[in-house]
Amino acid sequence: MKTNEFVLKFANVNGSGSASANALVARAIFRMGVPVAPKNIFPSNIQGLPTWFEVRASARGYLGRREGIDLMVAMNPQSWDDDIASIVPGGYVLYDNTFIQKFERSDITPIGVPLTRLVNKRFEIPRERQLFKNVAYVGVLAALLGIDVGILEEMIARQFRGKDDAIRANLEALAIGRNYTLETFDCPLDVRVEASDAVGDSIMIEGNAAAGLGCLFAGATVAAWYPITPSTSLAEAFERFCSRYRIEEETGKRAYAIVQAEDELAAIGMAIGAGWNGARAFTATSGPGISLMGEFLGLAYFAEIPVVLFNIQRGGPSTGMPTRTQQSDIISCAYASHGDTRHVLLFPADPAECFEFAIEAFDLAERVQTPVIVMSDLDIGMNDWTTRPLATDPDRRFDRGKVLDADGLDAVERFGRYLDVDGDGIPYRTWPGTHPEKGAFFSRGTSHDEYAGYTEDGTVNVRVMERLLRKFDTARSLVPAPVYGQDTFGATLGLIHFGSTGAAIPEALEMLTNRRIRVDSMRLRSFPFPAEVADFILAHEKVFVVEQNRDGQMRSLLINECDIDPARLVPILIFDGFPVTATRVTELIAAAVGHGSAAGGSEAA
Amino acid sequence: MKTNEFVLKFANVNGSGSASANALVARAIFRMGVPVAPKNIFPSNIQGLPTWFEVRASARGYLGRREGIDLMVAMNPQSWDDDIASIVPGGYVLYDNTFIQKFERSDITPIGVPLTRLVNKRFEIPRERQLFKNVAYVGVLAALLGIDVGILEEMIARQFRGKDDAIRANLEALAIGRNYTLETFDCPLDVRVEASDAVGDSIMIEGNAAAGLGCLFAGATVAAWYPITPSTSLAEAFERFCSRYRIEEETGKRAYAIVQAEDELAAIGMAIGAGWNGARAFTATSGPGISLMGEFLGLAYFAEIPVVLFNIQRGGPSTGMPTRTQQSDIISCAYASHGDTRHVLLFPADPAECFEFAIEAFDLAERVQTPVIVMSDLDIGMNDWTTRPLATDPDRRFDRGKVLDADGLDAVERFGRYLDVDGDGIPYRTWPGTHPEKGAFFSRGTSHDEYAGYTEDGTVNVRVMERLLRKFDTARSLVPAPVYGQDTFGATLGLIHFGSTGAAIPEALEMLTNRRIRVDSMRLRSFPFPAEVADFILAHEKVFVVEQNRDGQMRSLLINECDIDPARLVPILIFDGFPVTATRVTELIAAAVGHGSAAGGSEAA
Amino acid sequence: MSFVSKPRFHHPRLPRNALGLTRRDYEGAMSTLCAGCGHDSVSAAIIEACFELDLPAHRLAKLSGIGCSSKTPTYFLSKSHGFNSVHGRMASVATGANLANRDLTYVGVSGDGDTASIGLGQFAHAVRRQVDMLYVVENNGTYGLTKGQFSATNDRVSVGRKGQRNAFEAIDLAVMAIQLGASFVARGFSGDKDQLVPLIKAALTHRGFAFIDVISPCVTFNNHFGSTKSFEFVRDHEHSVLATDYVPYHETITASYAEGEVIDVTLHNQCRLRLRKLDSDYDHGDPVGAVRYIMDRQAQGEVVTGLLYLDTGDDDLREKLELTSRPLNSLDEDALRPSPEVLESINASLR
Amino acid sequence: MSFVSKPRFHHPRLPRNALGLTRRDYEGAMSTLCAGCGHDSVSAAIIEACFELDLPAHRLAKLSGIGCSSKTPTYFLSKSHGFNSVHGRMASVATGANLANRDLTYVGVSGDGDTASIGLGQFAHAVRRQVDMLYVVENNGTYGLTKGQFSATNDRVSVGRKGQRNAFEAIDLAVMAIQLGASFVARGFSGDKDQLVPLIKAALTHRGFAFIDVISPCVTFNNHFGSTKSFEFVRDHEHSVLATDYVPYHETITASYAEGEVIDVTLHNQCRLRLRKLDSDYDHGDPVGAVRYIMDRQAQGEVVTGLLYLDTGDDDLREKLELTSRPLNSLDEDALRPSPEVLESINASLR
Ligand SMILES: Cc1ncc(C[n+]2csc(CCOP(=O)(O)OP(=O)(O)O)c2C)c(N)n1
Ligand SMILES: Cc1ncc(C[n+]2csc(CCOP(=O)(O)OP(=O)(O)O)c2C)c(N)n1
Ligand code: SF4
Ligand code: SF4
Ligand SMILES: [Mg+2]
Ligand SMILES: [Mg+2]
Repeated sequence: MKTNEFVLKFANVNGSGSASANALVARAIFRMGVPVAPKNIFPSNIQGLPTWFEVRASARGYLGRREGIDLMVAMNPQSWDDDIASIVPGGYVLYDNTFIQKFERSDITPIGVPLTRLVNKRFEIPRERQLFKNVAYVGVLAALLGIDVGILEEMIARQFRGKDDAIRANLEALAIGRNYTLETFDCPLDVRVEASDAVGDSIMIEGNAAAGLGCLFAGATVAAWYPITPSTSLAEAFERFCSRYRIEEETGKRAYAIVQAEDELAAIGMAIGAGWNGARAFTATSGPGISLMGEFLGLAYFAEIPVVLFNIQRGGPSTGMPTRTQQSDIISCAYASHGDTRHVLLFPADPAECFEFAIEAFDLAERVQTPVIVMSDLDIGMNDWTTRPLATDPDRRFDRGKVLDADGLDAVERFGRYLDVDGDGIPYRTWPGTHPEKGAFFSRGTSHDEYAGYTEDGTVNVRVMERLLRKFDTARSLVPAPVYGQDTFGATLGLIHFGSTGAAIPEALEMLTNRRIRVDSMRLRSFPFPAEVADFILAHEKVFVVEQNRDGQMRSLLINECDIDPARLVPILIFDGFPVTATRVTELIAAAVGHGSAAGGSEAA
Repeated sequence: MKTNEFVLKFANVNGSGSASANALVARAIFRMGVPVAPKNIFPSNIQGLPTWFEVRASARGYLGRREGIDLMVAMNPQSWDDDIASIVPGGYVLYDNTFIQKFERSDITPIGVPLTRLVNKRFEIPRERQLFKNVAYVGVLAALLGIDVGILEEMIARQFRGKDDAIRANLEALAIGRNYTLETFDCPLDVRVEASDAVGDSIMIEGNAAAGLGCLFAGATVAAWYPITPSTSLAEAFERFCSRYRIEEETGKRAYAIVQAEDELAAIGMAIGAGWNGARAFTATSGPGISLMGEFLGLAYFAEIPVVLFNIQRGGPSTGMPTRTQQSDIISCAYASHGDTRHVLLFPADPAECFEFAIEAFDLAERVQTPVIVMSDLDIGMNDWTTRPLATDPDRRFDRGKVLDADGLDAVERFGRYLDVDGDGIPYRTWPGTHPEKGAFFSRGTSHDEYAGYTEDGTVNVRVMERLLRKFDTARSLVPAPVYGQDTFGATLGLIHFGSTGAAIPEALEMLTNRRIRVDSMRLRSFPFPAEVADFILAHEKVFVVEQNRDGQMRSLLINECDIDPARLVPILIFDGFPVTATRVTELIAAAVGHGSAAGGSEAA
Repeated sequence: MSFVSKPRFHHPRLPRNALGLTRRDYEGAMSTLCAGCGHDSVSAAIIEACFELDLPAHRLAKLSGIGCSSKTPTYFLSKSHGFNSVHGRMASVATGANLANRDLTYVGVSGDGDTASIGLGQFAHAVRRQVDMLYVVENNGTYGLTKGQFSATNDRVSVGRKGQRNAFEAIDLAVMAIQLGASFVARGFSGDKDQLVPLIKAALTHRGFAFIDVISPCVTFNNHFGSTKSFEFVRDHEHSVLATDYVPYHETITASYAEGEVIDVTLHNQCRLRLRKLDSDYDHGDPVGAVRYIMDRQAQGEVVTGLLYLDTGDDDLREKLELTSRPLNSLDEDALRPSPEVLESINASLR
Repeated sequence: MSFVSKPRFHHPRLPRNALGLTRRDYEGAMSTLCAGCGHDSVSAAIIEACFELDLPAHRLAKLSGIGCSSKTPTYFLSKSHGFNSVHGRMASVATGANLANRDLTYVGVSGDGDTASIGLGQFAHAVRRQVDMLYVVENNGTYGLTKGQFSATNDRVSVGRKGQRNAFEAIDLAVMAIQLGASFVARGFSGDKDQLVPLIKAALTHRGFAFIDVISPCVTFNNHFGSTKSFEFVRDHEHSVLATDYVPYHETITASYAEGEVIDVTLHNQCRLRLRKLDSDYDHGDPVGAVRYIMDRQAQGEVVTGLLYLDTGDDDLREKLELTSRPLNSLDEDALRPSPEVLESINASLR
């Protein structure tokens, strides 16, 4: 019996309207109190290519991606063979038997429903026939899985509020599929949903939407961006939320400015200009955009201008796999731009953290006066996640950092934009227009002295560069600390992970424990690394660094920044573009431990 | 007595024509058989700011920059105080006593010559007065230092061949200074030049000119560039040499194409387009240009297109110190672009190597089908160096790598652009237009299979990405090997250096030996690191990594790529923008050794 | 090197060109664009033009940036080498390719996002340089591949997929090309094959930079060239069904009209595009006049199509650079490398 | 916040403006440009314009890219905040600054290299967006700071410092700005203060994108706006002396002429620049006419100066975006952050 523990997969053609129908199923399961993790696996085109939608339901809360499909909704002849092959023995395939009649695998149960025939009987227009076929299979699934049809009906009614015709037609389609199934098959299957309360007060949201909301709550007022998958929906979410919550009541005017820039160089340039001028500003991009922003990031680092950049990572290098997920911009973001530079990075692991870190990022950027890059990825950004509710402390004020107003300027003898007054490496700034006589300075990317004056004096420049290191060190104590999988360290083996990979880790740790491999885990949340990161590593003989790139980029960063012997850090690399699974992590670690080569055979007791 | 061992420094105002006059002095000393190292220290503007020109002469061949000026030619009142302060006790200052009369330091010898008065007596036009004042002090120096005036006269005559008026006027100015000095002072000083044969068959040339010549001899035909200091002179040198040696005799047409692009993105884009289409193509840039080229470098890496990039490094980050030298683009070039990428780097240490590595770079780029970045710097690129003669093997053919012509294509069953036929990770390519039926493929930055077809199959992409690693590993055995300062390793301490820093190392090693600190040295010449690099490190308890950046970027690369325990590698960082001096290197190493902290007190016997 | 192409086995009834090739020989991989996308019609027109011109496909190189439009080189001339480069930078790659081998024919395909936004600088400078190539912009006023944002060629009054208004001036790439000195500037409509094929043929045989701005409607994010009503209309109709990720199947829009005529084309979003085909007595040789004519007609709500400007007198980039007539990529050591004696004399001059 | 500036002690005889400030209060640091550089005259004109307009300097922000021209903001208005950004990207930085605080006056200074080459895309899009700013290009047809390469505004026939010919079409930035919808487009000459100061004043008070292309000769690498003879001339004369790094001291070139007049200005390289000042009856309101006029005169070898195009009707970027009248950078938590209840309702909607 696979009650509330299964993986459902839809194979469709993109542009057929399937994603909405599939999401409806995922949300309905969630509404029944079962944690779900939907993954939309879509091609880099608009219409006509194979696309998949996986829904993992797990009452235990194991929401990493999982191999082995329990029920396949096989709607795409193009990908049929692979789709059928991916079903676990004992699993099911739902298909449209209007067309397909015969079958190869005997260890799975085919469920043929004449979807096309049923739907075409009722609907005439081609567009409707296509769309209502999707809704019809939702009805079929409702029957097969035992989904509360009332929930589905309510969701449809909510979605089309005010359009009674649409509601009626959708409900009819739903019923067509459901009734046929209830009449024809023994329902529900052993793969099934039962109402539960395993989700608590969780919500379901995409990371990009959560980040956009975070920007709203962080008081971001200027957003400049250039479309690129998978970051586009972040800017669009911000725009959507602003148009709802940032309109001046009296005037109908906007308390926000969003510009679709002509490219990524302009996008970050605008954000920097706004940050320089005292607004909270951000941009969002992915892969190629990161490379294009390098020069400006160096300027913001050196001229010390706060700016927030969301990098929704995708498969690289180059244009790469634009609709697949990776964590492969770690090095290029940490050290973006020529010359000696380093940037503050945040690594959210789920949408709730996208929201929180968005807020954190603006505070940090202004507090430290430097770019802060939020390193999300396609998996978090564009998939709905079951995640804790979004929360902020309403009493927490924006931390605008060290900004002098006119009185503040009056109080200082001589204002020096780059003076380290407090010994923490962070100087004071002031915004243009603040004071008629004092505080005007000249921001520049050229070498400058403590008064922002141009200098070619190498020793002055060394002084400024060393202060920047001091400042970065201060950031170490301001960034979010890592979190641990256990209350205390007990094992000789450790595991470090970050970002979306985290979804698979609890399950992987359990699998490893089952194999008698005990591993402590730590989740990184920021760069620079707080001191406890090195402590964790040194407290373990070997530490696995799980990451979604080929080159072990986070491992490099750890070695380099913590001065750690590389021999301690064992790379666990998964970079095929799909969210990692607990099985794969477990296998790689077990292999490393078992073969004793990389991990030195230090299997824990 | 400081015969053939001294530092001469000129303090001028830029735009006054002084650099040409100063270079004349340096070249004359060189012509007398004494190795010289001139350093032009110029501001980032065109006219009116302080500029310096240092000339170190060293019969022993120690040509790193050296602190402590033996003879200062102090022609700039703006910088007077600092200039006077930089003279060693017992040194000299030459100045124009038309204006300056009094003096503070008693431990140096002032040599006042009424340059302005003398020159203005003879010349009328302001322009001539300024320029011939420069020539006049050359004459003064000829007398003071004992420079063979015949050499100077010959150089002037050569320079103005065909312009008898100019020759006559220059010689007159030279004589005005020289005669006055011979009459007034006891010449030569103890700081002096004596004819020698210490230069052997050496030549004097700037690195950028040598690299431009290298491109000529390497058969580069397409150059696209955008002006930026200090790389501009490389492209200009290439143009100059091409206009002399690449004109088709019969037609007067050019066997080369040089385009001043609209920016760096376009420059590298053009080079990549030409490389794709079978021409040897390159671009040259510095700092900000490197950041702007990131996206295209990732494309060339992933689509496997040969291209050569000269990075003439300058002071970063951002616009930084554009007229100062650094080695601070190591990380940003090694891992340029988002996603998993790594690039072949070459590190020339002097102009002769700029020439050789230019040739090497084109062979490597085509052999490995990837970008090759030649990491020069302002010091090498824009200063004249005493260097061994430029040499090539006339029998060596261009290595165009694995390129199939029409017959080659006919011979293969099915051409796969990205197939690893030979197991070395390097596939075969073919140029557009080669064969009417076979070999056409689609180059792309998106994920692709072995036949260059677009794919979103993650496992195929992993296969391609892993082959790229294999290819990079092949490159390890193709790149120039490191060179050693000693024939055998004997010390427990090692020192790694690369690029222009090398000029100071022999002297630093001698100074260290004098302090009873024995150090073996190795000069890196390439990335990926050949296996012997790790061997060298492991053969020593501690290894100092001397580099001109704040963050120890080469050290990071070594740790990361050789899996070396960071504790072994001690950073020696000098990044004030001036070429490093042996004294500074020695002091930092001695401090590290002496205090025992960083270097673990392992002073060698 | 010279090649005689070896014709493959063909259905005997397919018409053949002077090279003995059929249209099929000029086809590419199957398109993955949306059904009815204007870009596919442009690909078809390119295929037709190359067939009619008897071009040996392997002597043509096709380059592009990133976007739905930039994907299309995969869908025509599979015997030509292609280069799908990076977003907005095709022009520089094509320039370099051009210099490396002067003997091939170069076709660049771009989108309005690819050219008028991120690629504007490279476009303008390729024009100035007179790079010898055909540069096609498949202009749909939107960012197709990233799902329907406004592009810089989008009409000022348009209303987008999500109901936003476009408040910004549209960039007319044809006007810009004329201004910057392109020697061949035309505008076509993807649905008007009768006009487009001859334009492409003329451009392919032109020496210098030939630009064709092809109005090529996006059937999925069709928010260009529209009245302010267009989106509202679509939305009202789409709300009746469930999906936001549904792309309806569309027929390709076609149009056929004579020189000097004006026609209204109805787009998928039900709004109209008014096209004016240039008269036969239009003066192609007057850049100022051309710009004025385009702008005047634009003010009347008309989009002028046809060959807008032609100058056959200017040098192309290879001539401006005085390149040898031999392709640079064909030169070997003997042609390129000075002798050892030259190197010795250089050394000597540096002593 | 509002400030009353506290006048410093001044020589009593210096004239004061309505704020009680003298010209000195509008000066900047000492220039490090070459003696006689046209750019210094533009700085002087900006100082004069701000003085005459009684602008409080601290309410003005000055932005630039990289180049000799881009250095100049250091040399005027030392009480204004300045931002010397990166090469060719000033426009985007200014756009962002503009959005952050709608209440300041923005002056961007750029060079022809900075704007017409690397910065062309950003320039064009800032124009389209109608960013409310004065954008000055100090146009010398060359890359001053990197020592004299041709820029894209360089006349096609020119001969460069090293004797190369420029074979490429010049970009006329004023024409381009008009075409792209700038609402204020003018051309001035650095040496003609009488014309330049009023143009700057008008531009500073204009709402929307105001562009001034200022012909500003580079005295050191003076290879622009020249006849084919110019460089030869210089070279012949310079060979008589030693230096290649010598920058002769030059006097600033000035010119004074009346509306409708044409004058020839002799540049440092001895070649002539023919300027035509617009007649008082010129129609500023006709973009097509303006372009035609400029191009026609250009064909006659004349550079037209004056206010070429003016449109006071268009919305600026802040209006297009419907921004609140309060500067965005002045808004606090209360204005920007929805209530906890809103967040709770959002959470609820996601369950
Ligand atoms: C540097 C970079 N930025 C953004 C993107 C994302 N992107 C892909 S295609 C595209 C726009 C395509 O628009 P257009 O050129 O008009 O082509 P269309 O799809 O409309 O034919 C964008 C923004 C990218 N691939 N690279
Ligand atoms: C990205 C980048 N590329 C190149 C440079 C080098 N650079 C500095 S100024 C300049 C050109 C300046 O020309 P222009 O804008 O016309 O200014 P001018 O000096 O003539 O006033 C260049 C290419 C740079 N600083 N940054
Ligand atoms: S989204 Fe638009 S442009 Fe792209 S393929 Fe579909 S119809 Fe064509
Ligand atoms: S080089 Fe030219 S532009 Fe630069 S400061 Fe000198 S005169 Fe002016
Ligand atoms: Mg488009
Ligand atoms: Mg200029």
